[in-house]
Amino acid sequence: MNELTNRLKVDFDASEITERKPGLTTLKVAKDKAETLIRELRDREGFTHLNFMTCIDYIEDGIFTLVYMLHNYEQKQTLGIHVDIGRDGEEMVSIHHLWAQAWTYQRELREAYGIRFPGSPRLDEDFVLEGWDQIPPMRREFDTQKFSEERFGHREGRQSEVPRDHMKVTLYPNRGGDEQ
Amino acid sequence: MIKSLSTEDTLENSGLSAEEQQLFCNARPKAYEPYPIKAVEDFANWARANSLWILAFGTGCGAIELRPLMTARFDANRFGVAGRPTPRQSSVFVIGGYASVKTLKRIIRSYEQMQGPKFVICLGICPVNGGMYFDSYNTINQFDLYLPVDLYITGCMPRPEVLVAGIMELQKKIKQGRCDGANRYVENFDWYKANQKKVIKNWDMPDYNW
Amino acid sequence: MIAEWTGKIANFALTLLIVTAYGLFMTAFIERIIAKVQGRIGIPYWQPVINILKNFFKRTAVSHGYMFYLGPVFRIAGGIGTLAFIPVIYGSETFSNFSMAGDLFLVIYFMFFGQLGMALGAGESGHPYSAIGIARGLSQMTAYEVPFALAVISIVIQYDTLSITEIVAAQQGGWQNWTVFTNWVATLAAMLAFLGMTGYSPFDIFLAPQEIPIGPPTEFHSAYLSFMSLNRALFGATKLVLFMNLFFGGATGLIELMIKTWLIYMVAIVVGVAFPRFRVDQAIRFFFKIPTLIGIMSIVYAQMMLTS
Amino acid sequence: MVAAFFTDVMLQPLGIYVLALGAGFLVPLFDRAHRGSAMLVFMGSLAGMVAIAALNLYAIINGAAVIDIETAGIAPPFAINLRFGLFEGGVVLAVNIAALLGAWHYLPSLKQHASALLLYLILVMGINGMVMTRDLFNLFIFIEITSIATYALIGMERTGTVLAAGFKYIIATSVATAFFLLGTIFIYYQVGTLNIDDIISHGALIHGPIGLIATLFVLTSLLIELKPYPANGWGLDVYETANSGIASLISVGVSAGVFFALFKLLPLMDAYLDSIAVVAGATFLLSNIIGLKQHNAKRLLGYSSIGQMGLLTLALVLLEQLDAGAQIALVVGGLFVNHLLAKAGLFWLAGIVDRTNIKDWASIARRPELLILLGLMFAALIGLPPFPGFWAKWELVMLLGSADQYGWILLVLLGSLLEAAYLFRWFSHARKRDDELTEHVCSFWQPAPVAIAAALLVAIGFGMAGTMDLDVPAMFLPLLAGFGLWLIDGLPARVKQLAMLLAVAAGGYWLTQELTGINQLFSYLLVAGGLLISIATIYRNDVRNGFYPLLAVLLLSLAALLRASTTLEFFFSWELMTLSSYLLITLARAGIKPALAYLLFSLGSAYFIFAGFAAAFASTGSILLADLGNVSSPGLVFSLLAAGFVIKMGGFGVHIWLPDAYAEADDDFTAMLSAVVSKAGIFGLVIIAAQLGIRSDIGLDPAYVLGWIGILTATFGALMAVFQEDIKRLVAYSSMGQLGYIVTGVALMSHLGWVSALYLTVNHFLFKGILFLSIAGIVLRTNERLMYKMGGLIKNMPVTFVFTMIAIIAMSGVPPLTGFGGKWMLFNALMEKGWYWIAALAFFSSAVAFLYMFRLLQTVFLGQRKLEHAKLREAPAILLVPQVVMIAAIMAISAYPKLLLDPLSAAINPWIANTLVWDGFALQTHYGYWNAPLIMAIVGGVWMVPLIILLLVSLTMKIQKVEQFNIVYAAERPHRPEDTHFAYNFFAHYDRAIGFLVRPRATAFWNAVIEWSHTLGSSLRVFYNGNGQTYALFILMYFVAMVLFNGGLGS
Repeated sequence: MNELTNRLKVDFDASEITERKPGLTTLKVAKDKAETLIRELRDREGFTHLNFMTCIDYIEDGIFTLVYMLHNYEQKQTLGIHVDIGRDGEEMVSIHHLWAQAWTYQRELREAYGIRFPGSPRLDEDFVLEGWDQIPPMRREFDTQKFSEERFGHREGRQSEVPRDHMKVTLYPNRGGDEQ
Repeated sequence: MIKSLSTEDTLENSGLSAEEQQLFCNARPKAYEPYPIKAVEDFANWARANSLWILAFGTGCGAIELRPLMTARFDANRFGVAGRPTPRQSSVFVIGGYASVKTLKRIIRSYEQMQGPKFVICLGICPVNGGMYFDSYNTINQFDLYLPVDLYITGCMPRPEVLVAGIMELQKKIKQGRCDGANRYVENFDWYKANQKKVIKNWDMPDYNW
Repeated sequence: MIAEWTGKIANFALTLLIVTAYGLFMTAFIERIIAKVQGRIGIPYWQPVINILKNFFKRTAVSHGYMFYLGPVFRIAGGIGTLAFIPVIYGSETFSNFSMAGDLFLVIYFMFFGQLGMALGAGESGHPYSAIGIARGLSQMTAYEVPFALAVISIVIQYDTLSITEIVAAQQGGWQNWTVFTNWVATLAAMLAFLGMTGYSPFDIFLAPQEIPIGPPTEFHSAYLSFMSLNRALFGATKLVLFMNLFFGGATGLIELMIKTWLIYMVAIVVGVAFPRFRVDQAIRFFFKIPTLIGIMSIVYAQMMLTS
Repeated sequence: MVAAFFTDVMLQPLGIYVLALGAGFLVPLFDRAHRGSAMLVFMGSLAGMVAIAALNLYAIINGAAVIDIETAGIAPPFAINLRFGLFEGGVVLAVNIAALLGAWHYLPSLKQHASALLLYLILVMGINGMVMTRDLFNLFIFIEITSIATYALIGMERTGTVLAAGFKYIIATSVATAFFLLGTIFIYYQVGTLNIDDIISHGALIHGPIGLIATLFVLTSLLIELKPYPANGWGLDVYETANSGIASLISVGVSAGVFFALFKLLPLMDAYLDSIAVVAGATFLLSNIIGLKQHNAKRLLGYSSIGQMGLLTLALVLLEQLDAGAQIALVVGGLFVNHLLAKAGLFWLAGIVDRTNIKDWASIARRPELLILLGLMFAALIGLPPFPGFWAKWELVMLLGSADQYGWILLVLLGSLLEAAYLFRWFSHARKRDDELTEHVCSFWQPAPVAIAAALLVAIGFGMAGTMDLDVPAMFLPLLAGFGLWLIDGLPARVKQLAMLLAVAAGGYWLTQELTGINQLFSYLLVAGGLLISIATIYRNDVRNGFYPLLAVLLLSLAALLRASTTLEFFFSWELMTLSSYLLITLARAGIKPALAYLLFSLGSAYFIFAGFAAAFASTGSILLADLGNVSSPGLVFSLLAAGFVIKMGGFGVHIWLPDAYAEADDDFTAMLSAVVSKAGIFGLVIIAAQLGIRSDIGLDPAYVLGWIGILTATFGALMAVFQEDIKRLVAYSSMGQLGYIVTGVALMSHLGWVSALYLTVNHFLFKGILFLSIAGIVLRTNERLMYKMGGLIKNMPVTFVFTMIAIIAMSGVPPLTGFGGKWMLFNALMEKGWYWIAALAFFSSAVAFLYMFRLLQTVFLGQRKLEHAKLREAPAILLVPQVVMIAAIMAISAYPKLLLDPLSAAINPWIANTLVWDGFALQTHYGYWNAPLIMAIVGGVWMVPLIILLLVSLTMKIQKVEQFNIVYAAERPHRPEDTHFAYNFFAHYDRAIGFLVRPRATAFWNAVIEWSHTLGSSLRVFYNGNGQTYALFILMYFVAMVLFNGGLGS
């Protein structure tokens, strides 16, 4: 694995190579090298399986981190590729030509975060949110509770507790006030 | 008897293109009166109560609680409960917990395709007040805004025993002639429709799914 | 003349009532047996009746057109008519129905009457699943008709008649005269065809509750469905009576009728609970192989019987 | 003096020579003065020749003595010795008429050179000489004159290929005439005279090797001139390249001369008749096989021409062997005139149209007059009625049959079929409307010679009919009616329709009024039924050129068929029916190709029937249909005739023409084809079954085979119908399947079997008529034939739906409608006969039938309606009217079948004793019983009671009428009718299970037959390498082969 990551470091300027646990390594790569890197991993290094694709919203840094999770069955290794893209309408290269199922993930990412993958099939079709008329809901500037109350209403008599506080009161009354 | 429509009975079906409007029926639903003879109505209600056909449409996590109902342990067949794969023939709709907006649209369509008298059981807390999904962007909080509910079984998740108890409760209610959800829906049709359309933004069905 | 026919009609109404009730009862009875096998209690005995009543008590319905409306009428007319042409109990004037109108051939062809009308009704509903279900059902029907036809020809050769009454008469005088013992080959072929005819597993693909919600009747509900449920009970019992008459010596009394038909029905049930479902093309191929072969043998067997 | 010269010389046969030579002398003179006057002289002299020949022939027919002429008072060979008898007169007249008309056609080219006019005259004179001369040496001279004149005429057109062809021609004919001269010398050496009559009377003097060589020289020479296969490449090249005027004269004139020379010398050739027959037969068959591969119009005509000459020679030789006497004149004369006029006309047409490749003949698709002429000529060549060829072939085959020459019959019929294949393929090309091709332009008068030839053909055909044992007015009524209607074809559609209906009604009534028994039954079905269905044709009011006349011909020829009392009348009407239905199919947009297959199979069927009649005639010496039963070999006759009728009905294995023809014909005509025309085959089958199957102890075998063929037809027809997407093809296959039951019913040869067959026939007429007329309405409204493109039409066409449904129930055999009775009787009859396996298959196929019946109703009327069909209207009332009548008939027969069964039984009783036992309303058989009125009542009752209950229950409910998308759709909504309508590949699973049974094997087989015959054709062409030397070598080798074949020098 080290051998591979070292090579990736040289060839693709991969950075932040971290072994999270045995068999799971993550690394970060620049956006313009990501597709080549993934293709290389799939075709040459035996990472034939795309576990999933997802996205993390770092609103503070103004970036989305896309995560491509690849798996090598022979070595039982999982490799997470992190790619940073800008939050504001930046596009990403589609990988549906590498794994046909990727278009589903990309469609979902388009719906939930507003990231566009030019060329990805059926990208603009509704996935879960039929007729969605707000900003993409997984972006952190979207206030779900406010939206929920406005649109779905609030049943009178319902009380919401903060789970941590509520547990302190109901489950562990003796330890009330313990700051640790 | 088969009736032809007069214009005031019709719905706009504005969610449909002009081309599609001719493909869907645009009649308003109509309420039905009880049979004029009380004995007949009581007998009919007894029959209805003892032949509850549940629509085989698992709408949320609670759908998993419906399966054991038919097994040897609970054997809901004893109470005349059976599953039915088509809404045309079903009389009971069990809402299995949370309902996302996308599912709600299908629930409404299926409910409207069931023939009256028809009954709705809400399973779990989510249809009541949103439950743990109270702040979700995609899950409704109060199911009775959208469809008339005859019986709530709360809990997260209620076990099959409770479901059996709920069914027996429903039977009791039916026999008493108090399950008139279908008529309530018809009578407050515009209110229900407005609520439904408030959350379902891509309304591409007819206003009433005959 | 009028009195005679009124009497006949009254007698037939009585037979119809008994056979329908028996069919409904047996449906429940079999359901309960299956439930017992699965360790359950099962439905109450009157559950099929309640279901039918419940559907009659529905207050709303939709109609897709006049053929849709008439479909169930055709269906149950097929069932009643089929029964009308079969003598139910041997030697009983009351239960001989209108069997003087036609013979076995009439009965076999009249079975299609209801199926055709029903298929047209289901077709007008516009539901693709209905059409798929019918396409499958009809295909399967052509397949099981082959061993059945061969078996029928075999017993027609054997008894030298097409009249059901005479076929039953020829089997009187002891169990050893029953077709099942005198011409077991034909009976075997016919019973294999019977499996397909009842529509139980492994030949229930045309109803296919999971894949194409219950096939042809998908759109039927309310009173339409009541008619069809009634017919299912009636027609099922009628087919049993026919098989009993042709292969199992007929019946001289109601009790004998019930025992025999129940036993015949159990064949389908036992096979049904034990075997998974065939795909349609598999079912067709099945019927064209072993059962057809047995059917062919049955004719040879009957001819040998004649010459010996 | 002048007058005396005129009567003594000019009006005598010799006047022909005088005219030719005189005109030959005058034409250049006049040409110098004025070109037009030269033409006048030229044409005048040709007309004069015709007139002389006609006058003399007329005189001879009226009993004048045969004219013998010896010129200049000196005995031959130094002078010309001529004879003008009956045969000579006929041939001379025909040749001169052809020459005159040919000159008319050829005139534009002839005008170029005065010498061409001269040559033409000399050529004609030469031919006349060849015919009339009675001197062997003179014959040689005339042959040389014609050869040289022909060569010179060919050479008038100075293009490379023409000159090459002409050169090959002169080489070949020189060699041939050299043979002739040698032969003449040897004969003179042995006999000492050159007078043919003397030679013949001293035939015994020709003996030994020299005699053999001498006769073979003469014979080979004449045969070579007739262009036998394979030594005929030189002739073909000339046909292909020469001007159509000269080619026509070579084909008909020169060949006629040579042929007549052969006829004259035939008494010398007694020993070689067999080899001549072989040569001629081979030439006929092989030329026609090679013709299959040919696309060059004139070369194709060349093949046909050579083939026809082969047939003529064959007929002459065979009949000579049989000592047929007077019939030789009829057969050979008929064939000769037929070939002469038709072939000449075709060559002229080829000249007018001037398209080398027959595929380019589409340019005349919009010229009906040219098309009609082309079709008439083709029909004449094939020997279809009423042309002379028909009568001649009939006599020929009958004579051959009576001499047990079945091999030759086979050869003649096979060759004719092959000829029909390529000629009508050509016709198909010409019929095909191709907008890209430029339309052919020709003046109005240009086709006139062809038209005159056609008129002469018809007239002679009519004249020949008079000599046959035939009910001429009845047989020609269809043609007359058709001709009359054709004359008013320019009137508005409504008038034409009315006129057609009146003509058919009146003519049909007149033709069939006196019929009894089975014929009467069929007359109701075919004439009254045909009339009923033709009412539906009113639904179209477009021009439909030719449709109504042809329909009248078809229906009236069916009526005439029923009336036929002799096999000749039967065959005449049968061929007329075939031809008219073929032409009717070609009228449809895409009908041309399937029509060709239809025609070929129909002709094949006709030829089987023909052969069967010949075999019957051979046995009984009578052509009365009523005497069919007396034949001594009933098995053979029955098999041949049954094969013919089964092909016509689309039996198993020979059905491939049926679906295409039914599908592509006009929609209303398909109804006619299926409901009415197919019944002609059943009629024939019933007739022969009645005559042969019952009367003579035919043995079970052919009938049993027929029973199997019938049931296999039923089974596979049903199976194939299941997998069709095209509605008309589906019903076409269904039609095939239903006819299969009828064949089986007839094959049973029992009373019940026949009753069931006739009952099913009536039933088939009723439901197929309804179905195809319904389909006509559907296709009219939707403009679609593919079922998956329709759907949900019950909303728009409820009446059509109900009618179709009733028709389908009547077809399916579900009680209480008519189909059940037929199935029940058939099943009972099968069981009584002990045909258990057939009974089982009948059961199976009627179950399979449910599949396609349901599919038809489901995919067209039920399911989802397409958006574009939302506004469709019900089928036009005029289409529904005949259906109402037929529905009423179905209902009446269903409720009270005795209505139909009694007449059926009465019609059958004369043949087989009645076995129908009636017990009140119930029909009883050995096995079972069937009480139709009671069944109807019970079914009505059990249907009405639930309906009333449902109506009552409906009162307690609110029932909403919904639209097509209001369906349960797994909680989704349908988006398009197209993807919600389950229709395409409806029985995919069935196909997966037993589809292997219905892969198109028969089609593959027939395609292979086509492939083989084309390959054979091209391999037989190997001799034609275009090299003159090779051709000359072939001629020499041909002679050698003839010598060796006839015993060689040693004998």
